Amino acid sequence: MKQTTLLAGVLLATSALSPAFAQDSGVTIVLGEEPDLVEPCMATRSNIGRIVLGNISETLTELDVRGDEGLKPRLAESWELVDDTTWRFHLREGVTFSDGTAFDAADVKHSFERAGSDQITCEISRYYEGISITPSVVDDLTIDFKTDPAQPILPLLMSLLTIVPSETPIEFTREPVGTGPYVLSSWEPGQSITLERRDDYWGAQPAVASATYAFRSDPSVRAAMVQTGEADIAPSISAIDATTDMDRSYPNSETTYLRIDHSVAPLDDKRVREALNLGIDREAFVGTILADGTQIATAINVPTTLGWNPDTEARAYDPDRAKALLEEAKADGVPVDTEILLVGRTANFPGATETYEAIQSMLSEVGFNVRLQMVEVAEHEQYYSKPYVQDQPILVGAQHDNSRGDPVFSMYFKYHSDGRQAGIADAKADDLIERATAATGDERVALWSELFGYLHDDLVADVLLFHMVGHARVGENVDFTPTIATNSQLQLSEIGLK
Amino acid sequence: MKKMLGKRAVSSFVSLMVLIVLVFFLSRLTGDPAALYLPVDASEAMRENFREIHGLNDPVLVQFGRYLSDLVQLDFGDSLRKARPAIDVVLESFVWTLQLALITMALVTVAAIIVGSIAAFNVGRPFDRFASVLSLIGASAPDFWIAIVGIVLFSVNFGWLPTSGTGTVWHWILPICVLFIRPFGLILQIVRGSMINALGSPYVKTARAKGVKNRPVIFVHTLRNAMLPVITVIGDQAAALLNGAVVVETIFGFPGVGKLMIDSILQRDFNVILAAIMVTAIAIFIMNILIDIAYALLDPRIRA
Amino acid sequence: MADHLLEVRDLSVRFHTVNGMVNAVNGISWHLDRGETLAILGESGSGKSVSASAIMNLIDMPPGEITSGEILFDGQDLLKASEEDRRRLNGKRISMIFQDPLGHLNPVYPVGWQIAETAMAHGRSKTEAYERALQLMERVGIPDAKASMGKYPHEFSGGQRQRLMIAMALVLKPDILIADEPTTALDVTVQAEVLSLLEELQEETGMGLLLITHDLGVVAEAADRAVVMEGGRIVESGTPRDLYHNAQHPYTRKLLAAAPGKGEMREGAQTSAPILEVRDLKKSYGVFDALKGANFDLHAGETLAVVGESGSGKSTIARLMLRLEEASGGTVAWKGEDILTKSPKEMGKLRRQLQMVFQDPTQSLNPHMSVYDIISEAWVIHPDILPKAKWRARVEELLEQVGLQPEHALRYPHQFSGGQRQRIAIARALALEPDLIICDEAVSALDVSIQAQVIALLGELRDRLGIAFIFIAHDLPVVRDFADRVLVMKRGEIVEQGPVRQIFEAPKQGYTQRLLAAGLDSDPDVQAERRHARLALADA
Amino acid sequence: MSGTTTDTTVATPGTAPKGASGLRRLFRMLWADKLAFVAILFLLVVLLSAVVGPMFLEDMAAKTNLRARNAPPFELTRGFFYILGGDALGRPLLARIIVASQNTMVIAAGAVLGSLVVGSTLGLIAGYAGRWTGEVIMRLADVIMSFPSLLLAVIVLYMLEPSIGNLVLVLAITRIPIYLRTTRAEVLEVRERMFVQAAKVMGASNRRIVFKHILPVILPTLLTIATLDFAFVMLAESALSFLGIGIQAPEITWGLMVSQGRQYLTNAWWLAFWPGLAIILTTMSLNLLSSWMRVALNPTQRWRLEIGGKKNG
Repeated sequence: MKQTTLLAGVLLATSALSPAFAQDSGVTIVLGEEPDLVEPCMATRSNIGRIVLGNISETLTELDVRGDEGLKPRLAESWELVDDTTWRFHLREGVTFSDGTAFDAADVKHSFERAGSDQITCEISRYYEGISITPSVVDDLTIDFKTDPAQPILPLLMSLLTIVPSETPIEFTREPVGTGPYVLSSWEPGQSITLERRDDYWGAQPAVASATYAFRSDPSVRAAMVQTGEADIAPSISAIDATTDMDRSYPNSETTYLRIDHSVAPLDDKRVREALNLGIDREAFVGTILADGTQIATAINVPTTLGWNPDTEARAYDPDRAKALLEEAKADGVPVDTEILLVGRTANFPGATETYEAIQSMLSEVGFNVRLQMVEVAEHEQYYSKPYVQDQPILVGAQHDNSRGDPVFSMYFKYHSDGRQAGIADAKADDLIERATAATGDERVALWSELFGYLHDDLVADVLLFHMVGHARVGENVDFTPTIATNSQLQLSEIGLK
Repeated sequence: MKKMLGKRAVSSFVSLMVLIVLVFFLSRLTGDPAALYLPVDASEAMRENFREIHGLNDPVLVQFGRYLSDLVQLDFGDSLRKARPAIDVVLESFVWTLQLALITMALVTVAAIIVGSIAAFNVGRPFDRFASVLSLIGASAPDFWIAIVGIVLFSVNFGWLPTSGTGTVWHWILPICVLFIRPFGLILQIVRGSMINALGSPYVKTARAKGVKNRPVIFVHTLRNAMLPVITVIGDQAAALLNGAVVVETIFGFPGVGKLMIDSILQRDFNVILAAIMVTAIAIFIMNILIDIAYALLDPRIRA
Repeated sequence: MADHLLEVRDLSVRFHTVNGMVNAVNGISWHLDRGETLAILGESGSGKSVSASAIMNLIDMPPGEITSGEILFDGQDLLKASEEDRRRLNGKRISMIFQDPLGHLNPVYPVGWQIAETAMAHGRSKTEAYERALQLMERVGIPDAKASMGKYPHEFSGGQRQRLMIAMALVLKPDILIADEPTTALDVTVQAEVLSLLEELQEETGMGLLLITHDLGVVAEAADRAVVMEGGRIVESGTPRDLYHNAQHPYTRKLLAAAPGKGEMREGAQTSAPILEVRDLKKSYGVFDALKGANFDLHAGETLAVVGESGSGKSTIARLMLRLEEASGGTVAWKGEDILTKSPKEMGKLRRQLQMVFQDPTQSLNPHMSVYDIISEAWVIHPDILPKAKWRARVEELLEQVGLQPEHALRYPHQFSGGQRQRIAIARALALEPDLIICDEAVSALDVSIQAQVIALLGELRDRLGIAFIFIAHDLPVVRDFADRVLVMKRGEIVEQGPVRQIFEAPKQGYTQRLLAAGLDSDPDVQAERRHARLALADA
Repeated sequence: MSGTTTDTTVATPGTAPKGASGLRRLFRMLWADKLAFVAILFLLVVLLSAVVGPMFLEDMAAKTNLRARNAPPFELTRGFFYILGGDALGRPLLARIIVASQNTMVIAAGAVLGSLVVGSTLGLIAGYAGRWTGEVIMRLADVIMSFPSLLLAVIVLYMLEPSIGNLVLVLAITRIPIYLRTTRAEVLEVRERMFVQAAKVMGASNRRIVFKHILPVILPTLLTIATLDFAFVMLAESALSFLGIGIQAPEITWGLMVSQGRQYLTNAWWLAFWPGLAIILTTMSLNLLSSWMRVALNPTQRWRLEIGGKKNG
C-alpha cells in the first residue's frame, strides 16, 4: 500500500508536471509487453531479449546488424573448427559477471547445459534440437563443442546462447547475472524494470548510465509517451502513428505470408496456387495500409539472409491471368469454387485486419470463394501448427521472424515435410534442406539459393507477401538508429545521448 | 445480523467453490498452454517436457485433486509463465486495482450524491437536464475511446497530464476520470430518482410542517432515506471495478488485476486465473458485507 | 371578523391532474379561535385537507396553484408572507399532525431527536430541545420515555406513534394544532384515547384545534363547531348538535343517514346443520401465537361477524380457512370435510365454494386486467361453471347485480372509484357462485356513504342468493347492522361469541364492553353518554 | 379512510376506453415528451437500416478502394456515401455504419432478449418456487456474476467458434443475473399483493398466477432494464472487440469499427468518431426511451405525459 502514502506525499512534493525521468544519462524505453521473466536463457523471446541481450547477458558470438561484418566475437575472441565435428572457442580474458565472479569455460558449459536441461523450458534450446552437442572444457579460457552430425553454423548458434555463471541454479531466475555492461537494479512488476550501468564491464563503457523500461500495450500510447518526453525510445510503434520526424523506420526481419496446406483440394493444384499469388496486388498495400519501405517478398527470409536468391522475381499483379488459371483448373475438374478459409491473427502487426480484409477482397475479385476469419493467438496456433485442420482448404496468414542470418532456422520448420508449420511435403525440398543444413561455405549458399528458387518458382509453396518494416520513435535527447535486430534486441550501448 | 453474515459466508463459500470447479475445468478446455508458451517452432519433445514439468499430462481430475490439496494449504500454485507463486502475482496487482476502485468509487459517490441531490431538487430545470444529458453521453461512449481521446487531448496536445503509467498522483487522474464516467452517470440517475421519491414522502411533509429549513430537509431528512437504494448500486459498481478495469488498465499501462486476468486468460496461465478469481471474489464478498453493514447503519429497521 | 386567531377567506386552490384542472377547493372561508375545536368534515375528494396544506405551505406548486383568497393568522396574510417567515411559523405557532404516523415519521432517526428537532429548527439549544422532548413524551404517555427517546418509529405501536407525532407538534406550544385524520388508522380504543389526549392538551395550552375528519363520530366526540365540505365547497356549518338534528343540506343529511349502527338488528334463526365447523384452529409464527385455538360454527346463509382490534387474529382465521397460509393445528370442516388436509388439486376445486372480498379493492384487482377479464377469470380457472359463449352475458348480468353498468366490462380498475372497485371485487366473488364469502374488512376503506351502499348490496345478495358470510371488521356499528352472530377476538383468542343483539346489548366480557364504549356515535348526545361509560370503565 | 392518496387525486371517471384509440393515445404521450419522440424516431431509423441496409449496401460497404483510403468526411466528390469519409481500406463509412447496424442490433437484441427471457424465467421460478430452489438459483447467479466475462468469452469462442451467435451467447449469459435478481426481488414483493391472493382464492394455478398476474406487473421494470442493458451490451461488445476477443473482421459492428478506428484517432479521427457517435446516440435514445417508458407504463405517473409536454422525468 505504499502507493497511498506516495499519493499523499506527492501532493506536497510534486512540482514538475511532466515527469521526464531524465536523470543524468538515463533513458526510458517503452515496450509493448512486460516480460514474464528476465531470464537469460529465454532471451530469444523478443520482450525478454530487448532487455537482456547485450545488456545484462552476453553471448560468445554476435551477428553484426549494422555493418556487414557477419559474425563478430563477443565473449569468445576467436573460434575454429578443430575437426569436422568439433568447434573450439577461445574465450575473452578478464571478464567478470555482475556478481563479481570471473567468467571462464565452465560457465559456458554450464550455460549450455542449463539451457538444454529438461528441468526448465529454455526457449533457445530449440535451436539445438536434433543435434547432439557435447561441450568440454579444455582450459579456463578454451572450450570445445563436439557435434553429431557436423554443425557448420555452430558459431552462429552461439550468438543465441546467453552465458550465466556456473553457480546459476537450473530453475528460472528473476535476478539475472551476466557479463554485460548493465545489471538489473529493480523490477516493479507491472510498472518498470531498471538497468544500471556496471563499472567493471570488460568492454567500453556505454554512454547510457541507466535504462528504465516501461510497458504499454497500446502502440499509440507508446508513441505519445515519447512525444511528451515521458519516454526516450519506443522501439515499435504503429506505422499509422509514425508521422513525426522523431520516427525511424527499419526492416524488422518479419515476413508475412499465407501458408498453403497443399494436401487439400483445390490448393493441391499448382495453377490455383499461382492464381492466388497473381490475384493479390501487393504494390497497392505499400504506403497505404502498410508502411512505406515495406518490401515485396520472394522468400520467407529477408534478402540479407545467407543464400537468398536474387533471381526469383515476385509475381506481378495479374488478375486476368489469375482468372484464366482458375478457369483452366476448373475445366480440369479442380473444385475451385470450394470455400477457402483465410485465417488471420488479430493485432499480429499494425493493420493486420485491414491487410487480410483487402486480400480477401482481391482474391474474391479474381474468382476465389474466400472467407476471412480473424482469430486470437491461441486459436491461430491451432491452424498454424500441425496437425492441421483439414475439413476445408485453409490459408493461414502468418508472420515469420528470422534475423539470424541463416535460413536454416526457417527452412526446416516451414518447408521440410517434418516441419511443424510446413504446408508442403516435397521430397526434393526435403533433400535440399537436409543437404544445405550440413553444408558449409559456398556450397551452403548455393543449396539455399536453389531451395529458395524451387519453392517460389516451381512449387509455388505459399503466397509470400511482404518483408515488413517496423517503426521506432526516438526522443530528441537520444541518438538511436533501429536496425533489423531491434525486434529481438536493443543494446543500450548503441544509444547515444545528445 | 450475525446469523445473516454467517449464512452469507456459507453461501459465498459454496459459490466460490462452484466457481473454482467451473473455471478449473472449463479453462482447461481452451487449449494447450504449451503451444502458447513455447515458440511456434519448438519441437514436440520440448512441448512434452513443458507439460511434464507443469503436470499438464496428468488426467484433469488428478490435476484438480492436486490443486485442491495445495489450496487447503493456501498454496495457489505457481504462475506458468512468471515462475512465481500465482498468489503473489495476483496480490501485487490487486493492490493497484483496490486503490483505483476505492478512489474512483469514493469520488463517484460524493459527486453523484451532490449532483443527483441538486438535480432532484430542481427537477426539470436546466441544471437537471444538463446533468442528465452529460452523464448520459459520458456513459454511452466506449471507454477505450474516451481513454485515448483523453490521452491525445490532455497529455499530447495540452501536456497537462502524463499519458500513462504510475508514479505520481498525476498519473492517476486520467484513469480515474475514465473509470469515473460510467458509474457516475448510473449512480447519479439512481440518486436523483431516489431523492425525488424521498422528497415526496410524508416525513418530508412532517419536517416542513415542523419548520425545518430546506437544507436540512434535503441533506438530513431525505438523503439518508434516499441512500438506501443507492448503496446497493454503489456496491454493484464497486464490485465491477474490483473485478478489474481491463480496458483502462490496458491502455494506461496500469498494473491492475483486470489486465493481469486478461493476459492470463489469453496465455492460459491457469493458476493465475484461479488465484485472481478467488482474490477478487473474496474482496467482493467482503465488500458486500460492508454494504450490508452500511445498510444497517443507515436504516434502523434492518438492524433488528 | 378580524379578531379570529386564524381565518381562511375565499380560498380557492386548483391542481393539474389527469383530467385537466381540478378545483380542489373553491372559495371556502372558515375561522378558528383560541381554545376552540373546529372540525372539517368531508369524504375523499371533498377538499377537506387542502386548506390545511395551504396554511402550512405544503402545497407543491406546480401542480397546485392558489388562485384566490387569503389566510389570516393573527391578522397577517400568510399567502403574502415570505417563505422564510412561513417556515418560522410552522412548528412554532402552527403545528400539524397527520394520518398514518408511521409514514410521517422519518424511519431512520430516533424519535427523541425528531421531537427535539422541532425546537432546534426554531433556534432552541440542543439541551433545551431534548429536555422539552422528554417532557412531552412523558406527557403524551409514552412508557419509559427516557429510553424511548433513542428508539425508532418502527419500534412503537400505531397509537404510540400518533402520540409521538402529537408530542412533536406540541414541543413549542403552538397556538394552533391541525390534526388531519389523526385517528383514522387506529383501533377504536386507541382512537378514543388519542382524542382524549388531544382534548386534555388543548385544555392545558388553550390552543386552537383544527380537526380534519371523515368520521361523524369524531365530530360528535371532539368538535365545538364543524364545517361540512363536498366537492371543494363548504355546504354547511354549525355545532355538531345542530348539524345532527337540523341538517339543512341534502349532502349532510345523506352523510348522517349513511352512518352505520342505526338500523334494525337481525334476529338470525339457525335451522339447518352448520356448513362450517372450525375446531381448535391455531397459528403460530415462531414463538408468537397469532391464533390460539378458535372454535366456531357457521350455518348456511348465516352472517358471522368477526370483530377485534389489530393483531387480534381475526384476519388470520380467514387466511387459514382459505389456505392462504397453513395452519399450525386444528380442523376446518367444510360440509363435513376437513379443508386443511386437502391436496392442492382438491383445494383448487373447493375454492369456488369459498370466496373472499379483500379490504382494499385498489390492491385486490389486477390493474393490468379489464373488468371483463377480472370477472371471467373465475370461469377460465373453473371452466365447468359456464360455457365460454355465455361469459359476456353473465359478466354484464353480474355487473348489473352489483350496481354497475354492463359497458363497464371493458374498462380497467383505475378508471373506477373505490366503491365501484369493491363492487367489481364482489362481482368477481359472485362469478364463482360460492356458498360462503369471507369479507375481510371489505368496507373499512370506503367512505361512509359508499360503505352504506356496499353493505346494502351485500345484504341484498345474502337475502337473494342465500350466501353465507364471514364478515371481518374492526368497526362495530357496521357489524351491528349486518351480522347474525358476532365473534369478538382479542390477542388470538375468541373472548365472546353470540347473537348480534346479545353482544351489542348485553355484552358479558369487559373487553367487549370496552370495545363498544370506545366506538364513536354520530349523535353528540349518544356520544356524550358513551364517553361517560368509557370513563367509568376506565376508572373501574 | 379517505386514503393514503391526497384529497386532490380524484378517482378517474371512466373515460377513454382502450382499443383503437390506444395507439393514438400512445402517440400523444410520446409527442408530449419531445426528447423521447426524437429518440424513438432515431431508433426507428436505426432499426430500418438494420433490416434493409445490408440488402442494398452490403457490397458497397465491403468493396475496398485504396484510393479513397481515409477519405475525409463532408466531401461529396466520391458520392453520397462518402459524406462521413472513408475507412482505412477506402470503404465508405456511412455505408459501413448502416450495414454494421444489423450486426450490432442483432447482437445487442439477441443478448438482451436471451438474458431477459432466461433471467426472468429463472427469477420467476426463484421467487415463486420453494426456498431451496430459489436459493440454488440465486447461488447460480452469484457464480455467473463472479465468473469473469472475458474468460467466458474466451471459453465459448474457443470451444465453439467466433461467430455472432456465440458472441450473443456469451453476452447473454453474463447479463442473466441482472434480470434474475430483479425479477426475483419483484416477485417476492408482488406475490404478496392482494390481487395475487385474490387469484389464489379463486383457485388459479401457480402458472396462471405467475404468467397472468405477476409477470405483467414486473414487465415494465424488466423492459426498462432491458433498454438500458441494450446500450450496455453494445459497449461490452465494443470492449471485447478492443481486447481482440469479440467479433472480428470481416464482420462489422459499430463496436468493432470504433475499435479498429481508434489507431487512426490522431490522423483520421472520423474512422472511430462516426461509429462511436452512432453508439452514443443509440444509447442515449434508449435511455430517453426508457425514462419515458417508466412514466408511460406506470398508470399513476402517466398523467404527466397526458397533460401535455410541460414536464417529464
